[in-house]
Amino acid sequence: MSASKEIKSGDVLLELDGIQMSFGRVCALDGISIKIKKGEIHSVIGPNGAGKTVMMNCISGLYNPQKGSIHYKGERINHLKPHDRAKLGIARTFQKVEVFGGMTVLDNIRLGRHIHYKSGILSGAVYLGKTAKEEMEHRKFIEEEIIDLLEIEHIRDKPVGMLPYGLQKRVELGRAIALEPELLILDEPLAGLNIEEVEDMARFILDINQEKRWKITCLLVEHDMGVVMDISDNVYVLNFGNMIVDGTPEAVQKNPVVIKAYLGEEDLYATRK
Amino acid sequence: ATISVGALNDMTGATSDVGRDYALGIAEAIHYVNDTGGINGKQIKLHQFDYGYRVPEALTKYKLFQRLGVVAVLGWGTGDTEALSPTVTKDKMPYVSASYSGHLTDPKKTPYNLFFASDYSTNARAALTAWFDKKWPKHKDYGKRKPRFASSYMFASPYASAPIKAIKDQAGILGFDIGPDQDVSLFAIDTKSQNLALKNFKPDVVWHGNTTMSVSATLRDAYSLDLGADHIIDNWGYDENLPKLAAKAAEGAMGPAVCAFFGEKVPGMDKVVAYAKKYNPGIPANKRLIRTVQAWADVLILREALMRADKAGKLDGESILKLGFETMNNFEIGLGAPPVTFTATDHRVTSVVPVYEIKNGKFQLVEKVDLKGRWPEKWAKEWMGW
Amino acid sequence: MSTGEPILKINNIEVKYHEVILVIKGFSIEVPNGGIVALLGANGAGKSTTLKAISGLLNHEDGKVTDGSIEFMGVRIDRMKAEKIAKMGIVQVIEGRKVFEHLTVEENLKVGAHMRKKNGRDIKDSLEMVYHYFPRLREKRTETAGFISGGEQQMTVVGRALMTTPKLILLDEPSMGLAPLLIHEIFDIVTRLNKEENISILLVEQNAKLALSIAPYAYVMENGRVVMDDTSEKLRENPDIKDFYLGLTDVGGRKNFRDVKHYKRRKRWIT
Amino acid sequence: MELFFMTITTGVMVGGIYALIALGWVLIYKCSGVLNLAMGELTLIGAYVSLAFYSMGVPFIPALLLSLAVGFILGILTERIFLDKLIGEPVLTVIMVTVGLSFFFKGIVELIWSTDTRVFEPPVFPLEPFRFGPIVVGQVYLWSFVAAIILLVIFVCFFKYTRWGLAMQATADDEMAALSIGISARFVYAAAWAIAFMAAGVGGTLLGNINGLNISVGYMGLLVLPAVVLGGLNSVPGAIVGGIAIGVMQNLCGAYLDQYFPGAVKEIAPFAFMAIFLLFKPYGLWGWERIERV
Amino acid sequence: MATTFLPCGVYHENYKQDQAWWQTKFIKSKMFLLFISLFFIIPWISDTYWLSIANLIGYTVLGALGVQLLIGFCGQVTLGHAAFLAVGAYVSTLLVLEFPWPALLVEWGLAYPLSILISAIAAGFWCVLFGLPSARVKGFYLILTTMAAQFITVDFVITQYVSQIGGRGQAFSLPPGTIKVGPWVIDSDIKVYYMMIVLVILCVVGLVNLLRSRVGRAWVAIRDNDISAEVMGINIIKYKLLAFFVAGFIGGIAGAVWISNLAAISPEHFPWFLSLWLVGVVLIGGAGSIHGTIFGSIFMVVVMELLQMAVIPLADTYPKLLVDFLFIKESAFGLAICVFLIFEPNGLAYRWWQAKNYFNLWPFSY
Ligand SMILES: Nc1ncnc2c1ncn2[C@@H]1O[C@H](COP(=O)(O)OP(=O)(O)OP(=O)(O)O)[C@@H](O)[C@H]1O
Ligand SMILES: Nc1ncnc2c1ncn2[C@@H]1O[C@H](COP(=O)(O)OP(=O)(O)OP(=O)(O)O)[C@@H](O)[C@H]1O
Ligand SMILES: [Mg+2]
Ligand SMILES: [Mg+2]
Repeated sequence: MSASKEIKSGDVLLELDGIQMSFGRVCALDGISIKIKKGEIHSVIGPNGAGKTVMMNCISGLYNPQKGSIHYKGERINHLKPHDRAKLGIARTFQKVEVFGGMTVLDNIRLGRHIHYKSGILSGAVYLGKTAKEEMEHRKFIEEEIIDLLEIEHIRDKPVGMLPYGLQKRVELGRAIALEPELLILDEPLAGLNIEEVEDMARFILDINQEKRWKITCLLVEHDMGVVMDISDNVYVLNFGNMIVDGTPEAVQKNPVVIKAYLGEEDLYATRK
Repeated sequence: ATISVGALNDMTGATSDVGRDYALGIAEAIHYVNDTGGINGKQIKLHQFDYGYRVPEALTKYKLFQRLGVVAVLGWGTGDTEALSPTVTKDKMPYVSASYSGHLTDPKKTPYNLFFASDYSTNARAALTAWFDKKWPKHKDYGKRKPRFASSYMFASPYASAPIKAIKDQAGILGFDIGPDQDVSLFAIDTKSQNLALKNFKPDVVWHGNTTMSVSATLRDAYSLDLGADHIIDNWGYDENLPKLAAKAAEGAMGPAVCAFFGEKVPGMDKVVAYAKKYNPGIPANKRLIRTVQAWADVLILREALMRADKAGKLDGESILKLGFETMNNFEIGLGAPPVTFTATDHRVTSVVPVYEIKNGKFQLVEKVDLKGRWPEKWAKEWMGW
Repeated sequence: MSTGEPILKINNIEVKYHEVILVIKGFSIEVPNGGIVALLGANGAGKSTTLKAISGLLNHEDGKVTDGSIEFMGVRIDRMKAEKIAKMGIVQVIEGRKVFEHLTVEENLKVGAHMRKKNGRDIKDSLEMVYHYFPRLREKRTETAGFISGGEQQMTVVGRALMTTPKLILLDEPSMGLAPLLIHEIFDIVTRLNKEENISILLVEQNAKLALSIAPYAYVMENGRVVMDDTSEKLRENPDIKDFYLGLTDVGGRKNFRDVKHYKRRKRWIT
Repeated sequence: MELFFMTITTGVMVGGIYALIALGWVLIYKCSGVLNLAMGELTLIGAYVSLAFYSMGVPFIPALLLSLAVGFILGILTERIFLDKLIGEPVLTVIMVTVGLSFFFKGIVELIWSTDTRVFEPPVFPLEPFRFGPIVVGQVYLWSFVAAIILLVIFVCFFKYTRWGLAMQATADDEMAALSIGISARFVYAAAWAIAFMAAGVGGTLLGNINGLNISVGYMGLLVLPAVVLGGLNSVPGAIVGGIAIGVMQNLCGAYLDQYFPGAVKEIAPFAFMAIFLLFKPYGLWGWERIERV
Repeated sequence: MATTFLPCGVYHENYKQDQAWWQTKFIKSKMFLLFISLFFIIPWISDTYWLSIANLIGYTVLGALGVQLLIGFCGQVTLGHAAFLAVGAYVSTLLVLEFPWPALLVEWGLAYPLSILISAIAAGFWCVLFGLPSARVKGFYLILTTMAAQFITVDFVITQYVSQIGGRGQAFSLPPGTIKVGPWVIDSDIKVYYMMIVLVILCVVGLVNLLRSRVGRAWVAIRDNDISAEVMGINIIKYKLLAFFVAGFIGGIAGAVWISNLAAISPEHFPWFLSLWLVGVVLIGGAGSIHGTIFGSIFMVVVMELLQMAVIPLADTYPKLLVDFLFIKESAFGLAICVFLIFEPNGLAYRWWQAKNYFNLWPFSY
């Protein structure tokens, strides 16, 4: 993270320009361009199979788009591998939870901080001095900043694989923010949660976006319109790989194309009311 | 009082085709020794183990022998015998093995390794010489060109590779063209590619250094691929099973025998046959092999050495070697084995090797080759210990 | 509620994972023949575990029903093997979008018809039905299921369950990750299956509002126990349910997520 | 040149037998995701059983059929006794059980038939070779090849045109999901083991006819693993192509490479080659790729 | 199964305590007892036979640790680990026998310890070489490349070439007195035992430490979910190769140490069977658990020994048994593995974990 330059809030943090990605015959993204400003929450919505996840994968480096460029803080990052992009400060969560099932919650979050640890293999094997000290410092950070925030004290020593789905999602969020990213991609963080947990999760997202400690820019993919419309600064609507609308939540809600393709006629906040 | 003797045998490993019969022979021969008065009245307690032809297993079993307090070991394979040889020398443990490796015949290096037979290198030289004497003159190309020789054996097996240097040396002496070696595993049953490679060289005679199992497979493939060469086979690949397994493909194959075949009419054979029947009645006589006889011969020289040392009053390793083995001079064990001579400077027992040929599934003597007689100088110095 | 004997009766069961982790205790519910029953509850309450206990898949995760009994149409099934239970007519839609990743979408659906007596036309019709409900799947039918989008996988899984002709479907969060438009579709399908084919349904769903709208009766679970069960109308009126499962404020309107209070607001039922 | 053609022909012929054994691997992998490391021993058992019948005086074809029946029964038994209880356990554990089984079977075979080479007596196929111009082919090889190909066709059809084909693939993909829609994993596994046992048995019998039979036939069972990997662990046509390719390669290496790297090149070459090949095609020619989609 | 529940009434007041190795007094004293018994009681009460078994267990632990790391912690299936033990053993043997050590080093008994280090590094790199395909090859396809490691290294390079060095045929002899550590000539089981136990402890502690630090977490993450590990900033190729290096390194130590117990070393010490055996140790002990490795080693070695012990006295009455002994041993052993895994598919460590939780939660479990 230190290598990249600091940018002010309000500047463009991430820019996609004309991204095109197809798999064989399927064109999953067709010339998508977006600009995300630092400090905001942007959301991507669209029907199933519209290409939202593919877009996130392009940003985090799991897919390489055939056309178009990705700029992060003004630098082109198309050629970077996923782990290098993580070092630049891009973190993400996944649509189906992708936690490390065999590790404890604490270890999962520690792993999120991987890039901030310094100790190597030799000092690790000896585990005295530097490594021990370092472990302790990070532990403090994790406990005070993340576990407290996400309210998962009671499960910190349990293997994540045994936790219920909702908590796994929360751990995944914890792991992602442990990286102290500047850009956080959230792929359906609310799926499978009940209303109470949705409220909690929405709160967390707002917190990490707004609190001085974090100030993380968020890119959110969600089907839960209530949350999307309430918390985002800007909404993109994808359909079959095309960007059909892009604007403020209010504008998007009223757009007839969006209503027809995605939201459905009868009521706007279909999921929860 | 009893005397403990250890025996390491292969009843299940890569050489079990010949090893099992040998193991039975060892046990029967020890019974015979005990029945006929033991070692000056002391009975022998035999600790016999199967080690599956695996060096590591042999090492562990050797440790076990030490704990059991054996005075001598009846060993088996070349790999393990050679691996143990420095330890055996240090421990002063007489080690009578079924490995007739030439490397073990130099008392300066391996004083405690002993066996009753002509060594592999001598056998190989003799077999090649016999082919050169008897078969090559009958060949249609005789006199027109040099004969071509190739060998086929398991490179990685110390047993199979032991005589290779010697036989190539002999081929050089006799004026052969030497072709590429072929690697055939001791367990091989598919040797097509080796035979095809040989076919490319068109050898007149091929040396087979393995045991019966893989030799028979190689002969069969040579036959079905129409190789058209003669075969000479090392002692441990040349026994009563070969014509059974390879059938027609074994016709004409030549090889050395270090003693009489099972049941042949030679002095002492009646005992061998009788004990085989008595202790292993389940195995019919026509399934027993020359290996039993070889086992008897090894046991009998050990008995002789133990008796001589015991008479002299000491049964430790050094006396068994110095007062036992090294006092034998043209000692006759019968069983068609050569008279045995060990000296303090030479542990090669004999230089005369009978070479046989398979005719209609039966063994026929071709020639008795006397290497010392033919190449006395080389025998005395150059050929010692390899 | 419909008449007659309940098709499924769970009697005071206790479930343990790895022989030491107790997750369900003293749990009883009933599913009436031809009815829909919803099972609500917070994360980790043990809803999925309950469904797995019924379908016998629990064994597969080293879990066990250690006490109580489960009866299906009068037969005890809590000791049976999963495939036997499936043969008796219980099909579960597992959570987590478990498609057969390497098969194509259409093959996935066809595998669903495995238990049916071979009848080509019949299977074709069912395929048509699934494609009718999920037109998106028709477009994707030759794609490898592992590569389609999350929502499409969810459709595939639900579609696959429709292809079986069960007596009882255990649905674990069918609406998860589906676009708003489709969620209604799914619930329509569920009601139609229930009405037209007379399939009983045990529904686990986080979207309490929708679940209560199609299921006449519901149970609320917490910590491996049933803490409340009643008809849907009654539950909808219950202030706790309103607050925690329907997200309604006291005034009745929807609250803005930006206004959610910061302090810990979780309410625990006394168990 | 003659050497070259002869090497290729023998390679193809032996390859046919390898393909049969490879098919056994593939079947078991295809429906349970398990690498059956006991495959070599299945080959061994099949071969010895038919040899035993043959030595009792049963003619060759009935002896082979009898051994197929025995293989079928043994397959079912093995599955029922050992593998049935492991449904749902980690795949690696199941693989280790197949390793245990391989020791067990091997020990039993050695106990019954000991370690010597045995031959089919009287020979089933005459020792005299066929000659096609300069090319000489052992009769055994030719007939084995023909038999192998016929059997392969039968197996392939069976899997293509019965409804269990799909069910097997589904089970391999996700056992839990397969169970949840009522596919009997037990049945699938039992069928796969029975068929693998039979395929291996035929392969072993044919191998045994070439130069006789000893426990190194079991090693051949292992040697076909590169063939399986070449085709892709779960591709039936892949097993066939792989088997033949490996047969050819082995013979080519034996005939040509051996001069430069003396020693057991023939046995090593397929493994070395495949280790490199996998770098370019990590899932063999037609194997299922791991789906890495998040 | 990493979690354990603390006994009732035990709480941690700070993170340091929570991350410490031995969290309660009770565990500390247990460890102390273990230490005492390993260093004093066991050598004191056992005769050479039992010591040699203890050595075999130690060797198995060392050999299996690398396999455990690869299979249990990094998710890379390996079926060729014996190759790396072989590299370790051969490099150190060659160094001891053929390398022109300065007389001083030999005198101080440093030649052998140094050769252990060098051979461990060599084995580590050799392991990395065969780990390279893991960058692309996943799952069971990796089995093939590791098997290739076994066959190429042991059956080809070592058997055909290395073991022919110096015209030795097959086995390198290490007659008694060749191996010297400091002032001690390693020539008895008890000396081997002490050397072994020190190395086992060092390796186990080192590995455990690694596993709770940055590198080890990265490994486990790769095992559990390599895609998300990559997205979290882990260079998976680098860490996989690192795992192969460490596994090979420990394997190299195992091989190099083992030669001190042997009179000769041959390729047959490292057959494919040994690779399978090591995997068996890991699975029987429980994948993903270090103490599982130790349990597994003890179990496997003891089962083998018991089979052996059962047969030798019986052989007096049934001589036939001795002939068929290896077969019987082999099949009984195979059967033992099968039966064990059928009843305990998750290994001994899992049972241990269950029991521990049971007692920790007892008597107020719920
Ligand atoms: N690796 C891939 N190979 C082939 N096709 C792919 C791949 N990844 C995505 N696709 C295709 O791209 C399309 C878009 O998928 P994507 O996952 O982005 O949808 P989505 O918008 O996230 O939908 P959902 O809301 O259901 O998650 C899908 O229809 C899928 O078939
Ligand atoms: N395989 C397992 N091993 C151990 N514990 C488990 C396992 N699976 C689930 N659990 C535990 O069982 C409890 C119930 O889990 P379950 O998945 O049934 O909850 P759920 O109600 O379905 O939650 P969700 O709404 O998140 O799906 C949880 O506390 C979880 O930790
Ligand atoms: Mg998506
Ligand atoms: Mg659930």
